[in-house]
Amino acid sequence: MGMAITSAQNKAAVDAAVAAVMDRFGGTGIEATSVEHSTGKHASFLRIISPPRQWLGLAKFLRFDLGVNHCSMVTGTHFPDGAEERGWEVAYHFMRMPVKNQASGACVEHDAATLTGLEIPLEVEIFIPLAKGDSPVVDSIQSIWVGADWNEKETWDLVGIEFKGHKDMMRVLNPHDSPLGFHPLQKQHKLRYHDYNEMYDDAQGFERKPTDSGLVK
Amino acid sequence: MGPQHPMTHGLWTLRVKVDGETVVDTEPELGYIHRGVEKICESRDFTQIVPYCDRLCYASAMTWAHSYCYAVEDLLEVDVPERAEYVRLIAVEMQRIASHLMWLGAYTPDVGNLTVFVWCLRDREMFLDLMQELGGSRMHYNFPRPGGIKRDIPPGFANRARAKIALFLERMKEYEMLLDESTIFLVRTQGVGYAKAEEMVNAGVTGPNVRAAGVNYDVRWAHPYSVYDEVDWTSSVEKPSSVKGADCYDRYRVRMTEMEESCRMIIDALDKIPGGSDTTYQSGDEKIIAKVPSRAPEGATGHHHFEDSRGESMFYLQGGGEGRGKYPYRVSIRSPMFITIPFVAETMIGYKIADIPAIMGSFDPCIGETDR
Amino acid sequence: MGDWLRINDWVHEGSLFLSEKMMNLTPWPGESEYIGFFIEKSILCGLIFGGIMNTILVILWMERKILGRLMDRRGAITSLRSLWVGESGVTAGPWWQKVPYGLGRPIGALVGFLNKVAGNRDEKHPTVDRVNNRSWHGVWFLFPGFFQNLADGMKFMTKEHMVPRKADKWIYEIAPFLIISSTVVILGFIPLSENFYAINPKMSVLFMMAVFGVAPLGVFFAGWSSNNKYTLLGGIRSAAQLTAYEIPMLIAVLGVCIISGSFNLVEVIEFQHQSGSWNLFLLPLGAMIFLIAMVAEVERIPFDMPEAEAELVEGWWTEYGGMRWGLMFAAEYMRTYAACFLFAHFFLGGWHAPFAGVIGSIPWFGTAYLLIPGIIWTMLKAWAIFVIFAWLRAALPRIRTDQILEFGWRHLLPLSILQLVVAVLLRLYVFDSANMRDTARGGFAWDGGFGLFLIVPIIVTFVFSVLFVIYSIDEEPGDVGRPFHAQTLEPAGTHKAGE
Amino acid sequence: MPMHKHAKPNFRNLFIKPFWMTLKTALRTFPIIGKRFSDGYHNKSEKMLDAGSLARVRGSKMNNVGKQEYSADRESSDLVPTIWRPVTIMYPYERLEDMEPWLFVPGNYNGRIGVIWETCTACKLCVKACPNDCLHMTTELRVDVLDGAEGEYGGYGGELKVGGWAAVEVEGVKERHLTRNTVTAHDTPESEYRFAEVIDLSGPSARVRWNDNGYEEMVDNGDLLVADDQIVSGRIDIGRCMFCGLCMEACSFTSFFMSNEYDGMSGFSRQDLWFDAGRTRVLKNEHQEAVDAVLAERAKKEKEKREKAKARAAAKEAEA
Repeated sequence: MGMAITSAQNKAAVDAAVAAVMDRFGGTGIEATSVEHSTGKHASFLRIISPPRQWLGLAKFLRFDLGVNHCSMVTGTHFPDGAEERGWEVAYHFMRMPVKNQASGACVEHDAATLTGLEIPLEVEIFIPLAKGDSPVVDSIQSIWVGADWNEKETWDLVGIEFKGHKDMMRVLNPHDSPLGFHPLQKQHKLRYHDYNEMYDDAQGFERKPTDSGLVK
Repeated sequence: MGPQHPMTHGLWTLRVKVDGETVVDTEPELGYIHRGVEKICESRDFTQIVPYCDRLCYASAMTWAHSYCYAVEDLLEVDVPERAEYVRLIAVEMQRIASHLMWLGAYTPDVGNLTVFVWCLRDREMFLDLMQELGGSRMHYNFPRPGGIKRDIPPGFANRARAKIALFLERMKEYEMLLDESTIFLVRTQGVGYAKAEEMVNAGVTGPNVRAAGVNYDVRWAHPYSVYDEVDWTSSVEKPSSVKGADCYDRYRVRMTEMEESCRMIIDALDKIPGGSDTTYQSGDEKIIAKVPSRAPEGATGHHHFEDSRGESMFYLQGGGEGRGKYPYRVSIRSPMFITIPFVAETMIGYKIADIPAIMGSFDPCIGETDR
Repeated sequence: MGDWLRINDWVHEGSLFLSEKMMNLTPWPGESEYIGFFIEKSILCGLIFGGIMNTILVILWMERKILGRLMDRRGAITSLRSLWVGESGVTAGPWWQKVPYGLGRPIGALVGFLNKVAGNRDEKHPTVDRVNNRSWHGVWFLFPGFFQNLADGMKFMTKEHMVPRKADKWIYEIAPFLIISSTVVILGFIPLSENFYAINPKMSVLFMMAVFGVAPLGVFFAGWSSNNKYTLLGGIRSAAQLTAYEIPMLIAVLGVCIISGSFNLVEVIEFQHQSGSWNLFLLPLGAMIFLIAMVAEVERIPFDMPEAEAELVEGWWTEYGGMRWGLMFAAEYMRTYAACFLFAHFFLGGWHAPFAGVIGSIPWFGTAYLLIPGIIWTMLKAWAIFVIFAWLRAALPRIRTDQILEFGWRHLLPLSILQLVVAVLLRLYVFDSANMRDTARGGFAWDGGFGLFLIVPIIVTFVFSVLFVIYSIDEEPGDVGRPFHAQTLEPAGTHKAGE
Repeated sequence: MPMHKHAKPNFRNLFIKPFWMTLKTALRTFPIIGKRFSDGYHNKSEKMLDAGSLARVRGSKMNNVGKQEYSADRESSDLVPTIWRPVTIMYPYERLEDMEPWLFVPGNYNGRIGVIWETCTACKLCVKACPNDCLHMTTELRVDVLDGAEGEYGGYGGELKVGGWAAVEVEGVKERHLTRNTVTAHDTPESEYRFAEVIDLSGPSARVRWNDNGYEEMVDNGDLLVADDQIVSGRIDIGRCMFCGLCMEACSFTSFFMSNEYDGMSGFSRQDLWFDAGRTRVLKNEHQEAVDAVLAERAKKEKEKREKAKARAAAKEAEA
């Protein structure tokens, strides 16, 4: 039998985390809830919706008090048709891993059934809605999780959300000489579709290229 | 070094500053094969995205498609039939073996031995063949579907899988004889490329690379999904050789044991699969695929952490895209290697030029998923 | 014994005869000796170089086939005939008909015969049919792939010659020729048989080793002049490595020369015949050192750091293309081949048949055995050594630069001095030159019965075999610890496991 | 956690172990010597073939695979019997489907696209399913096999009319199709029909203008088949196709499938990879079964319909 975290453990950990967050940040606009996955084992995870003002404090609390040590992903979404206060949204996914540096020749073999408290792996999802506008800004957590560094670079590169306090921000996936303000995952950029005729008239694309050069569609 | 360089295992550049033979500073440069998969997915419906996810990583197509499918099931609120979960487990673990074999095959030429490369590709062929039986193609299988699987295991598959795994387990001993018991391989990999567990986790490195540092952490038990709690396996951990963390040899060992564990899992899953491994259900049978709504409402989100061959992969999906939710509004992909490569680049500082391929290779880079 | 195939003598007499006849027709009959010398050397050089260059094909083919087996795959079995498939998959057809004067007809007949006998031509399969002219290519008895390198060479010839813009053009052009010419010169000193060599100076061993050391200079030139970081690193690595391994190799060779009492290669071989025992059994340590150092000298795995393809792409020859690259490649294999010959000559008794004394004394069979020409034995021994080279390549990974140098300076050098001492002792107290005499039966080890001369090699071989076995079984069973580290951040030797 | 016994980097491991391992591998490639080093697992023939694949393989032309012993990593080949373990299939002399037939079960392998255009209803499900937009529906001039079918419950038929299209079956094409190698063919198969425009229908022989050469000719009415230029057809850009098989799954009829062939999809330009209906269609010899099935289905429906109508009429009569 493969070992696994039981749903009771999972539930307890998430509930404890919800209580801790609400205890610390209750009344600041931060909402923490316990949400169930809607498939598979229906495991619970911690979902926090936080205003951008509170984000850095919340992040430090998560990292140093709740032991959330792994920044899995940073994602931005552009909602051009959304509400005024939610024109952009940054989604963070964190994990708590019971990981400690090992002495030489030693290894931790967690017995999943005996894990308690802060040792139980925890999934965290955090949404930070940002107001509509051309320059969405959110605080960088690069200094708290090193793993957020390149995630934030990617989010800025593709979605265009700025991270305040991020050192060494640069293009990672787009070409380094992409024009300023070009972020392909923003919704005003539509996928260019080579329709049937275009494709068949100029299969090799020779005629398209000169007109395309220098243009960003 | 790069973008065309044997060390890169793909297409990226590592700017290296050297002092004689010693590496002083490094800087990775990615994005050479950025295809915009996330943008493309915004105009494809949920089934059409699956073949694109296959193409995220050519060495580990099956796991990426599954990673997507679990996330989209979370979005669409679908429960997968149990038999489908078992078949998925078998497929994913086979892909893990194939991917690790590809890694080993790419890694040993990095330290100078071409023999193991040829052997690995020879044995990988067995598993590619098995997955071809499932998916119908050799590399990009398009096998899982939101809600289940495309088709059931074909007749005779279980026999062949057992025979091939029995042979492969014997072959593992040969690899160990040629590598673990070869002094030159040991001196090339031991004591090189130390990485500590906590630093790795903080930097976002996951999967076998963290387990090599002596920490038993695996998404498969920590955030259980599929039927990993029902089959017989233990996650493979390596004792690090030093307080400085795991070296290249540890990472090599952890992947070797992981392959053995995957073999165990497949055999066990073939025994325990509900309905038996000899029966074959028709495609579209409710035993292997559940009914799935084709639209996701606006505001719905789905995500799923998944243990890929290279670490924790994740898809984050938002519903309510074009076509009244027929397409996802936003697809976001977490690639384990995208975060790992900058970390590895820093790890290399202080070692020799000859260690660059040895260290980089030991983290198993895959640029297809990195650049997306 | 004596080699009945006295090629040198025949060529000598023939050319003298020829030149005398020729010069008698001219006003300067007295000069015939010089002209004869010129003719003789030209013919001999042609024979020797031609023989060795052509048998390099065997080396390359052997390597591919052996590696194929060791790596559990088939080697390439395409051959020169793959060139006959033209553009767009169109077969060139019976090209031999286009050869003027019907000279190609035998080829046509041969191809027709092979297609008929061994081909698997299948009209139903156009893809097979398209390449039908070589449908027999996989037949084992035709040595599939033997001429692949010839085909490769032809391809190199047709390739463009490119010089990088910022390269140092003169040196860039000179370097390959420096390498290849110095390599070819070595071949001139290698006797293929007792009476078959291009030149045999008194100090041929010294001269050969000196010439062997010129190529690294060319390597360094090539690496520097290409103006590329990889080539530069490769060149520097090559220089460091070759220096480190040249010294133990020279000392190992010195040991051989001391025990033989001569710097002449022919006399070194004659000593092995006279003493009745190969140097391999007298100086096993020297043989080992020589082999390892030679692998490093010719830059093959596990010592191929200068052209480590994982990090330096192709090392010092990255920038070369076309036939210049082909020449370097050929030079590398020529050096390897020369190394095989040298090992055979220094340690395996050269052209003398193994156990000539024992087997030779068998009536009938022994006589026939001794009639096998020395050239064949030389070739067989060299090829056998090459098998080890190829085997090394399949079995071992590459060592890092610092480890290579450390191994060379700290292990090989002391060991080579040890073996020098052994050689001196053996020469002083056992193999005294006063005892030397040549007999048909293979030297005095056999003549002297079970005397000292027979016992010494047996004892030495036994001692080294025992050492070998002891070193081979010293692993503690059940040891799961990690005993060894090659930590590069700290000075070698200061790091302890588990800290 | 069982751990591998780490070896020491000592003399033994410097040379002996790796040398011995590679030597063992090399010796195994020779059958006679190799048996001694096989460790009890090598070349052990396993039950790799199920009955279905075995039956399928027996008809293979290239290799006598029925006699071959199969092992986990395909260990024998007819081409070079002296060597064990052809890890590489010597394509085109050997083909993978002969060595490992179970990989190429019809319907399970995503090979070259094949369409039975005769049964296609132009529902465009496949076009919608294609993630890459490489399928395009068009129309073409063809004989309508379904509607032109004869028999009591045959198709609605079309009628020859002036200005319309007609076709004449070309002799010998079907026989040539029988010998055509669909596995490796890179060209469009020969058309079974010769098409013509109908100019005059007044006599027993019709006057038609051939499409291929433009000449007018008198043809016996009985030889003419009805053709139409508005029949559904499709174009596939196989250069864009990623062989995901979603189109095949989307097809709710028996028209669209992916064949087992992986040859015949190469060309020298991208235009060569635009397959029109001629390249993808399934030849008559093979599609007739599917067409018959559809016809039978239609006939059944038609029969039921007529019976119902009859019954209704009878009921009405009875009422009246």
